[in-house]
Amino acid sequence: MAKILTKTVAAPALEAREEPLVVYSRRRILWLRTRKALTERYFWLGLCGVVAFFVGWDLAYRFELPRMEKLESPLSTFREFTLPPRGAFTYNPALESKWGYGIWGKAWYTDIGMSVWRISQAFLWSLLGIPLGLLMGWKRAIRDFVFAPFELMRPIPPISWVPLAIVMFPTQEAPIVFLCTIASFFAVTLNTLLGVDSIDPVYFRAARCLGSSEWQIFRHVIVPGAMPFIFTGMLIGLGVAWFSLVGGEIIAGTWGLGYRTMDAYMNVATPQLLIAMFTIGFIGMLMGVGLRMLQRRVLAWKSKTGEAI
Amino acid sequence: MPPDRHTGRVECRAVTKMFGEEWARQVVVDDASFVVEQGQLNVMIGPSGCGKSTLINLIAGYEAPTSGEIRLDGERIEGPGRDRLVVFQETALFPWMTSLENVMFGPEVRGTNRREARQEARRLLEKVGLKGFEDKYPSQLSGGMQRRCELARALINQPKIMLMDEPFRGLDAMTRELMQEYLLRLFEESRHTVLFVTSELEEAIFLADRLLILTAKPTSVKEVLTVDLPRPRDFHVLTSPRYGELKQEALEALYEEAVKAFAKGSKAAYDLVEAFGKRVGGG
Amino acid sequence: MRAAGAAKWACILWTLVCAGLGFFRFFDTTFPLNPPPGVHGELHIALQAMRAYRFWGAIWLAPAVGLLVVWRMKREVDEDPAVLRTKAERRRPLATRVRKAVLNVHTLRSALGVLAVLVVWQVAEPLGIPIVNRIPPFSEVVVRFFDDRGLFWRDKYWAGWVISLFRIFSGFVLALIIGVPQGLAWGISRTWKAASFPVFEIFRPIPPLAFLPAAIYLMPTAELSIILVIFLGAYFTIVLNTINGVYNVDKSMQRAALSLGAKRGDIFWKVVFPGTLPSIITGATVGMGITWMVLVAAEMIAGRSGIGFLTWESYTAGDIPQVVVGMASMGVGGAICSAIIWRLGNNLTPWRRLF
Amino acid sequence: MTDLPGFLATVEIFKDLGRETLERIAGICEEKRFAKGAIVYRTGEVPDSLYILTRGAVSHPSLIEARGSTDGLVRTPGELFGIAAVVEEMKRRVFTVECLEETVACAVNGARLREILKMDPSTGYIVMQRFAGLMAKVEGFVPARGGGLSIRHAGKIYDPEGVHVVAVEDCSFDVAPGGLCVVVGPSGCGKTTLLNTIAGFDTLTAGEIYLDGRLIAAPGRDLKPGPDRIVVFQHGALFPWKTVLDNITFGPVVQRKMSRKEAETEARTLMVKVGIAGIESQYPGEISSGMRRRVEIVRALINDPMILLLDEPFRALDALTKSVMHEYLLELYDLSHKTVFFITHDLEEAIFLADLVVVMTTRPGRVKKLIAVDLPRPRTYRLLSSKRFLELKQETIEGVHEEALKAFEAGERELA
Repeated sequence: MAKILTKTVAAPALEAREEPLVVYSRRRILWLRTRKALTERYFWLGLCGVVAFFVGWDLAYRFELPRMEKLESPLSTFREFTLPPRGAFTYNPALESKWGYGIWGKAWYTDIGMSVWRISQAFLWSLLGIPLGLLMGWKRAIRDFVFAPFELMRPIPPISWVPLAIVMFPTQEAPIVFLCTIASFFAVTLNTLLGVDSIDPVYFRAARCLGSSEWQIFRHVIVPGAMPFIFTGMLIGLGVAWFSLVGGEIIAGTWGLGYRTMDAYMNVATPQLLIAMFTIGFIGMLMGVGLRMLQRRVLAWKSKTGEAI
Repeated sequence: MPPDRHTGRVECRAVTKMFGEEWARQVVVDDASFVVEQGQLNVMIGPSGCGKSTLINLIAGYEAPTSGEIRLDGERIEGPGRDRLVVFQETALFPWMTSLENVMFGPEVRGTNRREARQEARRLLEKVGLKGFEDKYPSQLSGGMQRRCELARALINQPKIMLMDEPFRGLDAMTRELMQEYLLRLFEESRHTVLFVTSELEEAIFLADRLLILTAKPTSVKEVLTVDLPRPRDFHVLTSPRYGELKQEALEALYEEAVKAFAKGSKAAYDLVEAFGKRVGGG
Repeated sequence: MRAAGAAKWACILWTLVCAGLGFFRFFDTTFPLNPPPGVHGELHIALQAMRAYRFWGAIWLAPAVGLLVVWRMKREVDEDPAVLRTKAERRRPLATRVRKAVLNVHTLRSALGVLAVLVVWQVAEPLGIPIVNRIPPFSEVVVRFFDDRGLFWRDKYWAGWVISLFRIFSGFVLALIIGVPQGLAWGISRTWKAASFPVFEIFRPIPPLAFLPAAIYLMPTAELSIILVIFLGAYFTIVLNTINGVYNVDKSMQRAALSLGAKRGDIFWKVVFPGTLPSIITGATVGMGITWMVLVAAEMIAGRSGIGFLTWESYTAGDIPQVVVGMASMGVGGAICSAIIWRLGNNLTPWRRLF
Repeated sequence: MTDLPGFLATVEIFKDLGRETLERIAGICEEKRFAKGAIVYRTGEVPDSLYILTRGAVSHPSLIEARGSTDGLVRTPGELFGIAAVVEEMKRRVFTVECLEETVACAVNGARLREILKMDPSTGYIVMQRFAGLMAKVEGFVPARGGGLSIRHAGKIYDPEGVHVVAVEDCSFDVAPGGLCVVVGPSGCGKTTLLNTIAGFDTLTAGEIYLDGRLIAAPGRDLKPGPDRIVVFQHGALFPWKTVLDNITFGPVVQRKMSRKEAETEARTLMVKVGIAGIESQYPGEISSGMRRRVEIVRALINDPMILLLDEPFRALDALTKSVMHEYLLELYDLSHKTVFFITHDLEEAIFLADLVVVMTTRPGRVKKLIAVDLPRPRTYRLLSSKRFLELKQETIEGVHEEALKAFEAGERELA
């Protein structure tokens, strides 16, 4: 910066940042931000929207609207979820859950454990799709060979693999894990391939210009360039894996949240059914959030420049 | 048919505009008061990222000023309206309509019958030199042609004032020169009031009758330069000595603003300060 | 251009008429409030549906093809470079064009790839590749499909197709009819979105299949519960994509329309809606993919007929090659439906194809 | 060797050195024998000792092949080679030395020779000057400035059987080694196509292009783009996922010419020299567009290419940053003496930068006019208002304007 002429105006240093009018401490900003969010109309509107939905559901159950007799009200479901089973603390019949399927019972935790264990196994297996996608994007020959069979098998709905999976794998767990892997494998591979295609050809030319061999182009341009799409692929893969996990467990599973919904349907335990449904939704979302945080750390070059990931 | 002579005068009095919550309040326009003369080509220039576009949005009526007022021919400006034509930085043609439909959008929305609107649209497209490109989608046109189609679309409403926010930014050098000449022809023929925003100094002086130099963020009008180059102008005027003097004068004013903007840490101003430092200092 | 336009609209109208009559002939038997009980109930409906569609299909075919040919021939094409290229190519004799398209190295390689997979599948049993050898070889599957007792000659199979397509069609159209306006409404008015979007958010991450038991409770007939689950499958995707579409409509376009004097109504119909159309179409295509996934499971569990149920039925009967046939036909079905939606969408947005 | 100091005195460069300095030099002299065809040192390897030929003959094989003749390249007894050991800047001009026949040379360690010469205040420095003069002489007939580009009737047709778009037609001109050539033309006049064929991204359908006599582009000959001709792209091609330092060191590391540590130190020195120090650890997304453009040019220069190809690099920048980049490019050009092939839309920029301006017509791109710009170098911005510059501008503006109008009417869009 020394070259800048010190004419009438002295050239200030590079780091001077623009300060807002009044400087607030970090904690104060946090408080102001929450206060603003709370006083905003939209927050309350959303809240009463949700409350209205559940109250409506409860009233429908109470007034025996047609077809609602089996669908218990959310209140009793919540009660089931939070209250301990019979005999855990007190013997007061009012303070106990009929099926004990909730925070206190063991069943809920084992179901979550089984489902998450199957999903993570399947997710790891489906990560095989990333190298396959990258190779297909890299070499036209590999792409020609692999893409046609891949495209033929992709539209087959994952859950139609259930009978075949049961036949193929002798054990109890393997068919379900295979099912989820198949589902997310196709999503991950396709998105990685799209990621490689989305890389601007200018970067390939620049790399080749700088004298890099084919393998170095793969390592330095294709892999980092396709990263954003690989993460979207993983996210979609996760969603579809959950999707087919439920299907697989309903038909072929013993433990797990999907099985629980079907089992609850069999012996008409609606609270159990609803608890299982909402837990599936919640855990699915949690895993998605976790993946996004990982993405923000890995793609530092994208998040730093403020572009939407 | 050009609008009658005395309309198209914009007056801004102590206009300020603030964004964001009070803990991260950002003042973008700070008590800017200036007058856009009617029948003249006024050009606004300032260091990039100094809130020029916000000023244009305020005049176009997309955003209301936090305080102060803007008057067009006496009445306050409430919302966007037909009497103020706006041309944006990136083309705002509707990609799903052909160029003819784009130009007919104005009259159609006003309710004139389609046959009359179609004739008028064809006449205007011919005037801007897009004959034979009527049923092409904007994506099939080149940069210059998209700009001309957008101009035609706005002119069909006979606006009182034309607001142009760096319309030739994305074009390459030659198309830009041709479009500048084209705009001058259009202006000299119909004498609309034009408010043109740019960050290129050569373009500003080449087009302007009055040059408004803006300060760094928060923006206000720092200086008004009258450009007395002869009309009708063509690219030969670029090599005249008077042009050089005007350019030097504007450059001095702009330099102080660029340094202030740079002190506030704007990336774009960094290049400007270094560029100018090298020029005046090193030269 | 006139003849082409007339031919196009005549073809569309004719198709709608035939589909309507076919549907109407079949409709009164589809949703009796209390369907005949047991397996034959739904199968009986499916068989009637199949016969109705076959009859009206035959009547529809000849004139529709004629009109289509007229439309393609008469269509004037503007001299856009992309079209120029196709016109230039069309000048070359058909044989070379076909030879160039089919015999080029890429298609040969992909054919080789598919062949390799088939060979591995076929040879897996004798060679004893650990997992794959449990799958019946390709030849056995094909034979099972085309031999005299095979599905190809059975009415059950084609009726299964019709009832499955009917469920997909009704579930998907319902999702479109409710989802798109919902997405647009949420995209435009923030208050409406603030009020009802959280409820939507609660149910969005739940896989539609988890709704199946609840749907069976809620809906009177098993048929409707399947359609509800299919509806949910497509609904979430379509709504989300529509909302993204509304948000991605370029702000400067809305402002340009405003300064051209457009009122709120014009802005919606002439700027916001066409702007969101591309993302609605992508949402619909993805939604169609998901509906096929849901259909399979729903039929396996709740349905009595349809391709999914056929697959499950042949599994319970221990006939694995027929299971593979069911899977393959579902794959083909899914692919065809997605392709149809994608092509329909592209026709609706001609400007998108050009750059 | 009997009277070594005596022999040294006869060597032309040590002519009037003092007796005792000669003895000291003779003290550190050791005799070396080389068989026929032996290689004394190779290109790029910096010799650590100076060789004074006593018997036999030595030559530079690679230079002979490049220049096609051996005049002035064969060393006879009494002459020197391995001057790089003594003179610092000669490092990059080192070429393989091969013995044509049985030779004997006495080797003097360069560094110790310099100390001895420094100890002798009076004539020591004169000898050093002679060494520098010898370097300039050597540079004279050693073609230090490679990168001469000659384009013979180049033609390019896209999709010959299909739409048959003729992008470039029969275009031929020469760029002197170390010259700066700028191609000017409206959009769609085939200048990017020309650049792509030189860089090796596209194949030519007619004519040939030579770089330093070597054929680099011809129909049907798909040459790989190499580090000897590096392109700086229009919208910038810095890898957004690598930091600035990794971007710059990408070339040498990937070609395995330098280790990572070496490349980083070289990159840092080059960045300091060029004035963009301090942004090593930032990502390209975080720095201003002018700065990005500079990093990209440094990334090209670190690989020491024969020719630098610039595809409208300053188009996306605003006017004042563009003027900075012009001066900056000229500084780098004087510093590195690389041949530069520059394409642009802006006529003023072309005349200001170039030694040779090539004006192209709209599609099909033909050479409309060749203008040799004889403005003095180094060029400063005051040149823009000088009389000669305006004359040159007047001369070309009609032609270019006419082409631009034609393109403007036909709605030409960038094809390549």
